[in-house]
Amino acid sequence: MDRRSFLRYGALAGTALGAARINPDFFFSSAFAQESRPLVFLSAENITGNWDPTAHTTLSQTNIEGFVMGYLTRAPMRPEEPDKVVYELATEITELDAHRLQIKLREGVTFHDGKPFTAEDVKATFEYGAKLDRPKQVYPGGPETFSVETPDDHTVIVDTSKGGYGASLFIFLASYLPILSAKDVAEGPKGPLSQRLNGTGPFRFVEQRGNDTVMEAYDGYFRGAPKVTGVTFSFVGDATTRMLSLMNGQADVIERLEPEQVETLEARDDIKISRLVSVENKYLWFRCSKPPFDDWRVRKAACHAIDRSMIMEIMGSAGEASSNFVSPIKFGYIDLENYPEYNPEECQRLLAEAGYPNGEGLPELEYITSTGFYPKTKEYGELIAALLQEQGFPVTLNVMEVAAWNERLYDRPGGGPGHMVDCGWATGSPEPDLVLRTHFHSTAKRICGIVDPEIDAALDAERDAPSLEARKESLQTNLMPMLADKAPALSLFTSVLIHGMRTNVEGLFIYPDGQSDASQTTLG
Amino acid sequence: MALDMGAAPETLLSVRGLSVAAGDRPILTDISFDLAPRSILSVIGATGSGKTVLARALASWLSPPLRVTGGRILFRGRDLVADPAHARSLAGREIAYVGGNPAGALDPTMTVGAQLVEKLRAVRPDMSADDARKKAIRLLEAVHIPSAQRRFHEYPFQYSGGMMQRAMIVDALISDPALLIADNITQPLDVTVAAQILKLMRELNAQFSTAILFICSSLPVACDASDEVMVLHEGRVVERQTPAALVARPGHAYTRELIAELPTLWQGGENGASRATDRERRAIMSVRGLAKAYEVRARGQAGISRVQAVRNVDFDVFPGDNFGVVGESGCGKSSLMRLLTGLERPDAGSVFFEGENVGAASPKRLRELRRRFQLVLQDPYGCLPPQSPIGAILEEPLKIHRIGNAAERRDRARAVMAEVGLDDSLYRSLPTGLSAGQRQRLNVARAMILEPRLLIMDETLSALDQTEQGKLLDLFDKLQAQHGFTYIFISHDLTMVRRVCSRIAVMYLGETVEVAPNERLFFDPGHPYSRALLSAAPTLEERRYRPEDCLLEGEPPSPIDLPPGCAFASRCPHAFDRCRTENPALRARGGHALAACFLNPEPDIGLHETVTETPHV
Amino acid sequence: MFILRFLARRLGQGAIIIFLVSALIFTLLRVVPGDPVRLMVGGMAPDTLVEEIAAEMGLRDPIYVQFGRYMGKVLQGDLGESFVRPASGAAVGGASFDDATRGERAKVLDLIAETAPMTLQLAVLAMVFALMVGVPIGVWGGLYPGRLPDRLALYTSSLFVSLPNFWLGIVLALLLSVKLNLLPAIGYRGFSYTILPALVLAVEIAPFIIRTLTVSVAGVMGQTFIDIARVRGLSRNQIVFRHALKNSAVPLLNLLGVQFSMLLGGVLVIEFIFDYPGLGLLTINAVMQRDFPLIQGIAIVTAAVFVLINIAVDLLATAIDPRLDY
Amino acid sequence: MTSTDLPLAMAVPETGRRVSTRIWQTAFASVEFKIGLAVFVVLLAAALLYPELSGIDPSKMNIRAKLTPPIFMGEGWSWAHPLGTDQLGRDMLARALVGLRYSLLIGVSTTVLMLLAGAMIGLFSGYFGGRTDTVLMRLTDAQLSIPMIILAITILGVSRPTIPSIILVLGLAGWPVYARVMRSTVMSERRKEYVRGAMVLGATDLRIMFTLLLPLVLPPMAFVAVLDIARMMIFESVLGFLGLGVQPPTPTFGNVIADGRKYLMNAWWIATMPGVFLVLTLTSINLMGAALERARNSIYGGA
Repeated sequence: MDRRSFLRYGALAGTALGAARINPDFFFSSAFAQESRPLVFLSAENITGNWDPTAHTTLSQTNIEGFVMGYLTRAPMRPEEPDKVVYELATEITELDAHRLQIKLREGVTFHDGKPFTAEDVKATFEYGAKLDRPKQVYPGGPETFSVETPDDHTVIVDTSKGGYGASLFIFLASYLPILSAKDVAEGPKGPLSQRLNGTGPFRFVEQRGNDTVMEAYDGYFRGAPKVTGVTFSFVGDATTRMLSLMNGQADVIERLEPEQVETLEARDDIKISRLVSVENKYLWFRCSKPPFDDWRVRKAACHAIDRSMIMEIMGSAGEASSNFVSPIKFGYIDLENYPEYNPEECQRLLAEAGYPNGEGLPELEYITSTGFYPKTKEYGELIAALLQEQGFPVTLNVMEVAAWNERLYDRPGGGPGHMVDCGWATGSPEPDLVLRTHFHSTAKRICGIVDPEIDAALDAERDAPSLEARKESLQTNLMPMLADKAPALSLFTSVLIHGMRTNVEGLFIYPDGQSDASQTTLG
Repeated sequence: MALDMGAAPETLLSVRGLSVAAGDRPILTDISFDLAPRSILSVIGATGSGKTVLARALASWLSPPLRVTGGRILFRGRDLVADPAHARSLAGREIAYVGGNPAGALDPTMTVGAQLVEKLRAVRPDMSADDARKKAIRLLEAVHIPSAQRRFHEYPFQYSGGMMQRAMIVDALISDPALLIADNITQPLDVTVAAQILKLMRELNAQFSTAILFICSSLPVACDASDEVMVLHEGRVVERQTPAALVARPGHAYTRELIAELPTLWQGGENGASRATDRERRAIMSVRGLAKAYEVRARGQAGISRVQAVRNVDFDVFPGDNFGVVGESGCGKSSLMRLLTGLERPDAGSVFFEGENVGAASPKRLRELRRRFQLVLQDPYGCLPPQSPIGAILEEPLKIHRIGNAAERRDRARAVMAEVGLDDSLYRSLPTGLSAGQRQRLNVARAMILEPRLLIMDETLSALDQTEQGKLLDLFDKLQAQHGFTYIFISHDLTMVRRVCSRIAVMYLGETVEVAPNERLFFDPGHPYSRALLSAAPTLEERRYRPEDCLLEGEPPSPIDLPPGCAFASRCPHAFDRCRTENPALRARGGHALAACFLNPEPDIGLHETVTETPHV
Repeated sequence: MFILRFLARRLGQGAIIIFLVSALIFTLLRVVPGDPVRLMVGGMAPDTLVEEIAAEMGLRDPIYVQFGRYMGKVLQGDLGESFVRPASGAAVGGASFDDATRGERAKVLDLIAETAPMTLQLAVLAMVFALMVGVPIGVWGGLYPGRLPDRLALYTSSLFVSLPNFWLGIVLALLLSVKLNLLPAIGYRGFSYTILPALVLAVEIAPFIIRTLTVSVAGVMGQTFIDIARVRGLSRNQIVFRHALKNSAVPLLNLLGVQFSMLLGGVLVIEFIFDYPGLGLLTINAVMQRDFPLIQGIAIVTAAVFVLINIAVDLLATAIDPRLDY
Repeated sequence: MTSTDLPLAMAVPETGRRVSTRIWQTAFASVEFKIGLAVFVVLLAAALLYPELSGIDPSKMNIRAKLTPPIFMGEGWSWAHPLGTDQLGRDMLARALVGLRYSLLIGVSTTVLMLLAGAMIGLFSGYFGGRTDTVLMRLTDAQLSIPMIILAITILGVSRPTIPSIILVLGLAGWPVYARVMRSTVMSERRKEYVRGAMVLGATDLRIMFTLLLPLVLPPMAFVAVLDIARMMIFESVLGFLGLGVQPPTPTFGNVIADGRKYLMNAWWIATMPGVFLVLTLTSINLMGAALERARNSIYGGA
């Protein structure tokens, strides 16, 4: 057989093999769902890859914890009754005195790995979570500022006398801290805590497959096994892809809808919309640890250059006007008079005073934002860039994919990347400190990197206020006005969380921070 | 022409008043002739006389804008013009056609055998593939293709020109046609190969009883090949006679003029011998033991093989000489030209131009030498830069060697144009509008403008027809008289060399087998190959040497694996054992003639020093 | 045997090409601004720590040393680890600098091996569609140069080549999938999800097939052996299908060879639009997330596949046309 | 004589004019070329004149008038914005036309860069052959084997893309095709006799390459390059679509269509309208290019 025919037969064999590789499943598989299958939830943000709830402040991962972990209490925070509390792992919380809080725990609850839930788990969670080295700084103070006793397996007493602040702070925290198993905590941050989630919630964590977090119904859930067989929580970075998936039935629930998308989806009868005012405010964070935004006058000038009413026009139904650093449904909210308004003259005056008359001398500023996660970030990013350029700020907008934006978001020694970053902050409890202390206290300064003793003092004063009334007074008259003046960041508006769902999805309760309770959900 | 209705039964083909036009321009007018079965009729005419159109008309292969405007073609009594469907069904079956371009006749991606079988089974559907294959191989052997069995599975590009033409003849005859139309089939072939094809045609005509219509452009070839010759002139049949009668008593004035124009080899007429050669002065160019081989990756086989294009070339050229280099294709003529002009460096031996070794000169020195010897190329259309006007082409050499300023260069160019007979108005226009003859004149002018002393003509005249060749030869004489040029003519046309050259070297497979003065070569050739060349040369004269006793059947050996001994041994009727073992060197035969053949008597004095007349300085 | 020698030589040349490609991309990624270590470490790492990790990973050595080490590993099939993606392959970001999970990252080779078959399936289907459309129009146009079929071939190829694939993708997704709900568009849950992206890709390839065929078929039909074949007694169908098509196949084959790199370009964009989990989407995310080892790995793998495809095309071409000798 | 004496072998009329003018004339005679040219001229004029004449600033935001539909959409349209406005209220027609300007600028300059770079490399590689040829050709293969898009997004992905850097990257990735075409043409021309004739006259290699071969071989290649202008425009818009092209606020087809993708459901004109302009421009260029390529092939016999 000479080389000609050898080549020819070889080629024919090759194509035959190739044809077999394409699988014969050629028919159009029906895109519509059967009945008993997992709920598919499309998330707009990626996860960090480290499952320890105290090691991250990424919203999507907090949403996953909502399905898997158990909480002492839950705060529905509906505008009509903002401070209503639903008991979950705790059965009763009573203030023994200003510095001692007693929590009664529910009995007969077990973790997904079989360990029964007892007081030692709550004690281990509080003491581990309060450590200053934990990225998620949500406790009023370090472990040394409070002590936890467990008189019996189902009672926990928190004594904050050492820290000098009221134990009532823990009431609000109770609906925000996922309770970890003491066994996991014992093995420290590098142990099983970071490999997988182990909680007492209605769904058990199975595995991370690519961008999908796979969870399965946990039959031992103390309120009864959930009706859906599980939840698949998938990260899909592109808003249009999420919407198309909902429209042709590939997804059951999607989050972060844009006003235009709402218009389209409302017109369809197989889809319903859920709108609720969230605990999340969208901020323009200044990198306060490096020039030029280490000078508060330049920061204030930038705030005066921005016309927030135009931003509201862009946000449409997805934005709620607010002029404070926390969401209206948070404890202590008030519309601040001295909150910076659009005032070009004031902006130019401050710039001149700071040594940059109409912007000359300012270095090239980089404004980093993401696309596909929060609604309209690119649109109002371009608007803000244009408004700042009008006043002389040499700003260039850098729009990045969500994961790359997450990598550049947080502050670093020497100042985080860029000069201004767009980011939202949602914390599932009425507690304002979860935002103010985490961002503006020099021990945490998560994004803006501000180090200002006056602000630290105001924060401590408000935290140590003897009663709720005194605390509200201190917040509204001392801390918040000071923040409005120093403007380490500018809160643009409060997000309105809009979710889209198939009509056959019943009984899904969505909290204002984005978490949702699918224990009673059915796919009709 | 009388209109006899019923053509005689035994006439195979009768053409009555056939006229063909291209658009509204008539090509053939009122052609009428008969062709009996088994007879060979040749059709002769100058370029543009419509020979090929006639061939295509008969093969019912006219494509627009050509169309038949009148007359009938009766094939076995049925009119092909009136019934095109019948005509098409005959194509390839009863009427076969072999064209003049064998190289492009078959599909390059299929083996020759497969295409022969495909054609046979297309025209004879009932025949099985196996029978068809056997018949094809039998026919390939009939046309003397060596090892036909192996050749059957080879591809068209592995066939030489001659062999492919034989394959196409097989393709035509494989369906036992009644009529074979051969349209200029020998034109692209070498003289010796063409002679063998003509011999083959005669054999096949006898064996297959196929009538042959033989179209060709040279009268001698026509006379050798056919029983009757029909002369075509400006689309009309002017004469039809047997070859002997035609030569003896040409009827029509045009035929007489055609015969008169034919150069003769041996009979009188002005020839190069009469030119005086100035022997005493130093040779302007001497070539000693020149050799050059090229590395070629042979098709299909692994490894690289070496083609010895030029093996051992020796000759001297004296000032005022018209030195001829003659040989068939593949004998190394063009490789020799590249070595003479310094375009390539020889592997061995040396080329002395006025005492200086061109082969070893540095590139800069070589460029200066270029001013004193120049080359005129073969293809009139390919050798001129296609986009520059004539004036610029002529001034280019002057610019390269930085001679004079713009004005002087323009005057020099105009002067040279006048000298070669190009009209001054052509100075601005592009060469694309010139005829072949004018283009060659421009080439000569370009070579002359540097006032060289030696001009090498590489097949310069072979692309021109008879009359144009004559005019250019006169031009060369005039220029030689005025400027004292020395010419080297490289050619395969013996008649031109006979007319022009004073001394001639004959080359065969890279070697100079004979160097001799004009008269001596044509009347007393010293080498059997020279004699074979003369025997195959087409001429009307009475032949001095008959091809049968000069040349054996078969093709020249391939230059890659050359046989030991004399390269011509395999085809030489007089070869004996010594010829097949030892390669004879050039040796003197007296009267400044040399030949490399053992048949010549052994000279008494030492070999080498007599090789050249004067020891080179 | 001839083929072994041919393969040896071509694979040798291929190796050089792949070496050149990886050298080019490697230096590009190192020379261009943006410090890969800062990105890999991420989070709030102090500069001192960044320097320490960089030194430990050898990223501060001269480029050619790094490249030598990298190529050494590549030869053993280890294309290094992705900067960003954890072993599960999810797109992650935002964890703090000293985070333990940053340790085990996904192997580049596994990520590519996972996604390559999907892209192959899309590419093959697209090529099938393109040939189904391109070959008939191209051959028909070539057989009647200057007349209606040729005009049709010209207009279709001019229009198809003018449709940017991303725009066409969006419009088709809008029409076919969402409005008419005929074809599923987004993501991948079965073979039917490959059809729409393959259609868009085919529109990008077809014009070149049409143009090459019209030119080569018209060219072959003009050659002497086709003209003479009629007089030799062969029927028109025999001439066209056996001889003309075979001779015009070689230019088409050469085109398909070069077409591969264009195909991958198109696949990249289309997978991004349709969120089709193939090599293209992986590449885009790799670049968006500045995942250098992954980008490098993909460049090397695609270069290797391109070399192999070209060798296959050349082999096939010699099988068809014996005159070609490589 | 051979069949060339056949009157039917109608050689292309041997006019005196230069080959390139003949190619222009043959191309111009075809109807495709006329249609293509007409459409192209109209679009070019609109792109250069409309934004200035109408005084509409393509980047001026008018949030209240966001998402106004184009005039043919029944209700809600306005003459001020014939093609409607985008998500920030900017005029779509002005943005599409300014986008066309950038696209053409990048498309043409990239093609010129590719043509020259590829021609030079192909010229040297084709003329000298041997080692230079293998080295240059291996380089071309290596360049060809990196898919254009991976090279582009790698470079643009890591550094901030500017117009010159985009032109360089696209040019860098596109030259091998020209190098190959030039090499094969030069190789076949080099074997022809007029080159040997020039050598014998004593011309140096450089002189032969640049005064003899280049003017002969470059024009036909330049005609084919017209087709590449369209290809490069598409590539520029693909880069823009991936966010790696010209950065906002400069409007180019790529980033305008990318933004529009989110509003496909209810403001589909944001994504589709600029695309229509792009497709019209590209089709006109491709028609002209195809006509030129055919003319070149008919005169050069498909060199």
